[in-house]
Amino acid sequence: MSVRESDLRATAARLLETGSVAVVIGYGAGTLGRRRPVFVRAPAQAGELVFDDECHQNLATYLLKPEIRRLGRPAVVAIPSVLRSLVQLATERQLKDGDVLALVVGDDGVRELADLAAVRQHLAGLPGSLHPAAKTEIARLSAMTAAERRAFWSDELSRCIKCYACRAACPMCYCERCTTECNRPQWIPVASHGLGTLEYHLMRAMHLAGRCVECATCSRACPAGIPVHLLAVFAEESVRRQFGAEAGAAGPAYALSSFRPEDQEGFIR
Amino acid sequence: MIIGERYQLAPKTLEAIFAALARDGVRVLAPRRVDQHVALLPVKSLAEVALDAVQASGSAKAAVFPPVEQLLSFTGSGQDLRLQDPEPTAPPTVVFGIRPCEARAFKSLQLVFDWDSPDTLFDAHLAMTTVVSLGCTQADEACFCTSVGGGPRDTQGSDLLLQPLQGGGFAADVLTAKGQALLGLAGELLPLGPEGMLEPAPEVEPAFDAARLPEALEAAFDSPVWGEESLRCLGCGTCAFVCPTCSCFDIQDEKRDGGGRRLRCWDSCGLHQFTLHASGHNPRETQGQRWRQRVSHKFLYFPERFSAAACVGCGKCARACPADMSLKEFLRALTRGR
Amino acid sequence: MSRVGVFVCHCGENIGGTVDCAAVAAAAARLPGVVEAVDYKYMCSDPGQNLLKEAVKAKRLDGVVVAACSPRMHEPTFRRATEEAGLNPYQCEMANLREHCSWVHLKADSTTAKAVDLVRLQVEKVKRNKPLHPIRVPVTRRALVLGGGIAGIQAALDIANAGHEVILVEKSPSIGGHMSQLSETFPTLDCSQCILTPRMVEVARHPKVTLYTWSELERLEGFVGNFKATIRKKARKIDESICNGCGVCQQKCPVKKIPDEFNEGLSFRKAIYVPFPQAVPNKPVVDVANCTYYKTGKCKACEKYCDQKAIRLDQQDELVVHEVGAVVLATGFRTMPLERFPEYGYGVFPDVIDGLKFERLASASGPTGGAMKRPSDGRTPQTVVFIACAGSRDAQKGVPYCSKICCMYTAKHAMLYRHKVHGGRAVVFYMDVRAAGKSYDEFVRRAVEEDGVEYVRGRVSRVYQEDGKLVVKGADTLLGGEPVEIRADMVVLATAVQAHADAEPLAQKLHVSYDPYRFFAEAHPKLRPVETNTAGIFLAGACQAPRDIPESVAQASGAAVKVCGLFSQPELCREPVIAVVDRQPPPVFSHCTGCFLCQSACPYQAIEQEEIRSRKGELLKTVARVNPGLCQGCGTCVATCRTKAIDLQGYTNEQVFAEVMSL
Amino acid sequence: MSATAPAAGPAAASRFEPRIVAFVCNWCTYAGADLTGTSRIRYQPNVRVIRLPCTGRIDFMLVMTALANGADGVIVSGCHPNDCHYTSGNFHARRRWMVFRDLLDFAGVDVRRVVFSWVSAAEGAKWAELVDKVTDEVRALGPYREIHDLSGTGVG
Repeated sequence: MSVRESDLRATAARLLETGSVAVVIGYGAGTLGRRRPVFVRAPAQAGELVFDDECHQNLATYLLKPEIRRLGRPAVVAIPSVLRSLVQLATERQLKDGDVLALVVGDDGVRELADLAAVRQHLAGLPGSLHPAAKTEIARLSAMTAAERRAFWSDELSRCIKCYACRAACPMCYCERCTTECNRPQWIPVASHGLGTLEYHLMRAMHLAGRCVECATCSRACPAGIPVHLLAVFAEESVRRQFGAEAGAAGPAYALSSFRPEDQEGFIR
Repeated sequence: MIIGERYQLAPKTLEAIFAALARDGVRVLAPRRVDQHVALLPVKSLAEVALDAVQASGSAKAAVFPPVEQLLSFTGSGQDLRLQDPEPTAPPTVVFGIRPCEARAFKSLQLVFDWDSPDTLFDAHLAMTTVVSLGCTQADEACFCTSVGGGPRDTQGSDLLLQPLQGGGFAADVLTAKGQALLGLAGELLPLGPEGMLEPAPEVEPAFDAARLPEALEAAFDSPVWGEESLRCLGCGTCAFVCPTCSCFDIQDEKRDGGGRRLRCWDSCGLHQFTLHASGHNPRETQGQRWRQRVSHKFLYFPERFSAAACVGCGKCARACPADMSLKEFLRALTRGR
Repeated sequence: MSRVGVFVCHCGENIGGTVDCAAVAAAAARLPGVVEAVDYKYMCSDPGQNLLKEAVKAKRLDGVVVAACSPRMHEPTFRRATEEAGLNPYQCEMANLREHCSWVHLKADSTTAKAVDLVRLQVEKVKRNKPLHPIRVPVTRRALVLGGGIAGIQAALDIANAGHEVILVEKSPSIGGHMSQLSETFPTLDCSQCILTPRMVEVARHPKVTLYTWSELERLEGFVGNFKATIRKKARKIDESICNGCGVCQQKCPVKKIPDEFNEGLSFRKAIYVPFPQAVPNKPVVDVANCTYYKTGKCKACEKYCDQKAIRLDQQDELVVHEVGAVVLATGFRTMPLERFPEYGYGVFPDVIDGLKFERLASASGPTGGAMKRPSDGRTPQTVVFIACAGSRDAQKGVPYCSKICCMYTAKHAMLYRHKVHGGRAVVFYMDVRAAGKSYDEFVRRAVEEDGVEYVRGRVSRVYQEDGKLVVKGADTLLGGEPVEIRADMVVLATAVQAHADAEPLAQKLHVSYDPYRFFAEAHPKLRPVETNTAGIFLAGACQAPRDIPESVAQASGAAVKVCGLFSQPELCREPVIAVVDRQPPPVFSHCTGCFLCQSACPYQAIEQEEIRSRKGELLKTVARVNPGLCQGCGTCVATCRTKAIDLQGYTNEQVFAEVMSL
Repeated sequence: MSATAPAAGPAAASRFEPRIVAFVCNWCTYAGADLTGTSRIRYQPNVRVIRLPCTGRIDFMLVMTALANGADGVIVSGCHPNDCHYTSGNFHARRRWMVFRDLLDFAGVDVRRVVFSWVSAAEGAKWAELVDKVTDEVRALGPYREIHDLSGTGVG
């Protein structure tokens, strides 16, 4: 057990002891050498918590689930993408400031971020972009011809069975009714055929543009190993590239419901 | 070659069979590596097959029960509407290199699709499909075939069972006429002599006593354990989509000006919308209720109707689950009376 | 199943000449849901409209498609006809076979084919139309006028005389605004006070007008016809109802040396004061910042000597709330502070003054009683230089725009000076003389030709002092930039007109847009000059752009008419093409997730929060609601909504989707 | 798409006639297209106009839907910046297109077939030019099978 882990367990136990939180959402040991989300509700349970480099899943997703909300005030073990999620979810009024206690586990111990100000301040010290690997892959694809990209995506998406694991795992896909479930009109075919999958993934990426926290939890959740996160991260990047860094997720305003008269494009005739 | 006999199959010969299949334009689905990921995909040669993978993600059921299948089409609209049934012409298919556990699932699917009136589309696919399973030489934490009546060398549902031989090549057990025909593509083969030693099969410890499950499930219906254990469940449909035995589907009509079609699409009881009523009411409101339905259906309701569990212990659901929900682990705990 | 009627118009040869209308009708008849399809020479003619009406009744139609000209031409016509036939007018759509088809394509099968497509498109739409009903919002027939200058006064009077109540709010102790500071006014040279004071009194006495001076708008809520204005009455420290304006308090106040704002600091006032003799109301206000009592806790001289016992030194600010249906913004302007122009020596040399100071010097009611005495030593200046465009048309250090009134008042100043100091020399440095306006140019000519004012075309580079004289250095661009130097006794700067420093926060308070110079923006520069983009809020006077008195008054009357127009009906009636957020039965309540990302997409601040509560009153969900009074129906929010919870009546997702799928 | 396919005279009967769907705002481009009509300026008959109040109303999914449903090209057009009847609808739309077009391109959708433009109520001639140009460009590109046939792929 690492020092970080022992600190985390101690902190969790204390928080539950004092009753300042009702549940600590963190990572525990899972099967096949994986980490799984655990919901620690008693100090004695704190030993279940683990923290290491295998902890990838964005736990912010759980904060909005009714089953979890019923448990009471949560603390959440927060990797950077979780922190960005907290800010963005607050901007979208899904969380109130102070609703959640964020636990940032570092070698210097566990930092407790009780409100958004603290979260923002901590984020300010982190690199803006959370997914460099995605950036290089995006660069590789962007270098292709449109036809090559089309081929790439139709091959990848041909494996999509529309299980919606990407959506379910995504902290920003919290809508009770997704566009895919609208049937008057049926915007997107339900079937997982070529059109149904392409339209679904384009729609999702577009709806994440300016909101995506770049955790890549969506593609990790995909049972078919499709790099769906590239679409969302690309859209997010597109927003920042064209409207400025502050236009991205966790920024002050949602880029697609704000504008600058001097926004520059090169394609409108 | 005789049904019930075991033959020696050299890699070369197997390659020849693949070549023959390719020549005849037979669709071959087999575990194939894409990046770090092994999925069941069309292959053209033996070289493409990931023989070393414990399990491919995705389900072989796609061969007989496609994720999207056209049930009928129509043209015209208003007064002059014309319906058309699709001809049940399924492509000749070989499912190669799936594990014995998954092969067993074809029987379970047949139970559902043909229990009252036979499903002509499904049957057509099944008739055209030859299942070549590959005996296991390794197992992982998710495997529990032995807990649900299967095993690393089980033959049920397979037309041909291949087992790796020490020093290369395979032992091929011919189980059905289809298997016989497939092996025939290679010309005459020698029966496997005593010198042919099989690679040892893995030990798959039984995780629970399936016999105790119905009773345990009955007892646990109102238990908080369902909600408790599904807290981390994200409510996606993955488990059912990758499950070789899950057979739920959703009917979708796609209309276009001048016509349209009716499709059968995979569905999953893990999804909130699965039981959502038009009124907005949902009889399975919580993830706990959905988890309970999934487990009870496989080990209580299905056995009640078909006297067989709707689970082959392949562990695909657990491997695919983004939140690491483990059926095996859950059932073990349940039968240990918690 | 729908029962749609399709009516294909030949429009004489206009459509019939290019499109095979009979074929179009025949094709339409085969479309699912179409029970009647005919073609006719002129659908818009009476017989044509009757044809439609008869069919609606006879065939029990629930949808009508008129395939004719552009809906921008005849949609109202056919919707009326549809309504007269007993169907909801919004069950009628038009296919544009003329402007978009027959007039732009040759006679060909492809043209007829296109016509059929256009009809099919509208048939698919109209099948999904829902009856819509005009939006009615009640109107509070009471207006709020912000600003008690001439524009505000004029607007208030016009509205009040039309019989509507007016709340007039002025932030200073008296109404009158800049006009009350002026001596004479161009181009007639009649005395400003003489024409303004009666209006001030009239508005204050008007039974329909409630006047709040020494007050400011705290906040404005609501929407057109239904605003709620909260006004802060700053504490005057006297009881206005008792005070009779005798002025004893002012005499007795010991604090003497406070620069007088009304006289632009050319004289002093007391710590309790009435800004000027003709002030309305003629009631003093205590200058808390300078009053001894508030500094030391002692004095109260005013209280002691007031025989009305009207002094209330413990009086606090008060908030009053009024429901109003419309707002007129008439908050006026300020002149540009000249610190940024050290070369003119303003603030350094006492005899370099700005236009308003000169107005006070020239005014009979001013500190010098109208005698031309310069600030420094009270001597009569023998040479006066007037510098136009001090800050105007100067993109570098001032403002790029023309302040419009300076050319005229500079001419007036030079004239007034010459009238008062007959031997004196008046020199005007200018860039151009812009005297567009009724008898304006004649006025400037008079200054030059009759009153001998010298006009030098050129900019002043610098003003400095040298043995008691102000040396003005410039160049005469008409003489090829030949240097000019004038030794003056006084320099008057025509300072630029600017928006008030607090114009921006006020605009944001009212949700009206404003230009880069913080002047309030009109809805349309040409066709809607007195309206803002926020329904129910109007503009008058120099808060919109530099204006002179006649323009301000005209615009004020224009704004007043707009307000009266608004007040002329009992309720506002608007096109029902607005966005709505869906409501669902429990447990869903609404598909809106309450992310409110749509809010900033709305140009009209029409999206509000609505709390859905259980019978017990506990909060179940906070969702968006579109205020039908504010929504103008652009649909930007609809395209922004991820859950498709917002839809636009008349252009619903189902309708538009069906149109696309029909092609 | 509709049963009746346009064909510009018997001579060009064999020529491929693209289907163009145009989403336009009511106040500028629709009015502009009306002006094209009143000015009797001719253009190719391949375009089908869908009228919306404002470009701000145009959901990006409509563009996908049009292409998937058989359109070979799409035109999206509204008021020039600062001319929007609703003051800022076109500004919001512009941002949406800037990202969506990017994304389409990244996903390998042929963005040459999706044309955005500003056509004011006074630009009747511009509308005609635009439609002709886009029609010719898309005709050169040929039918957009890749997208039209998508709903067929992956159906067992």
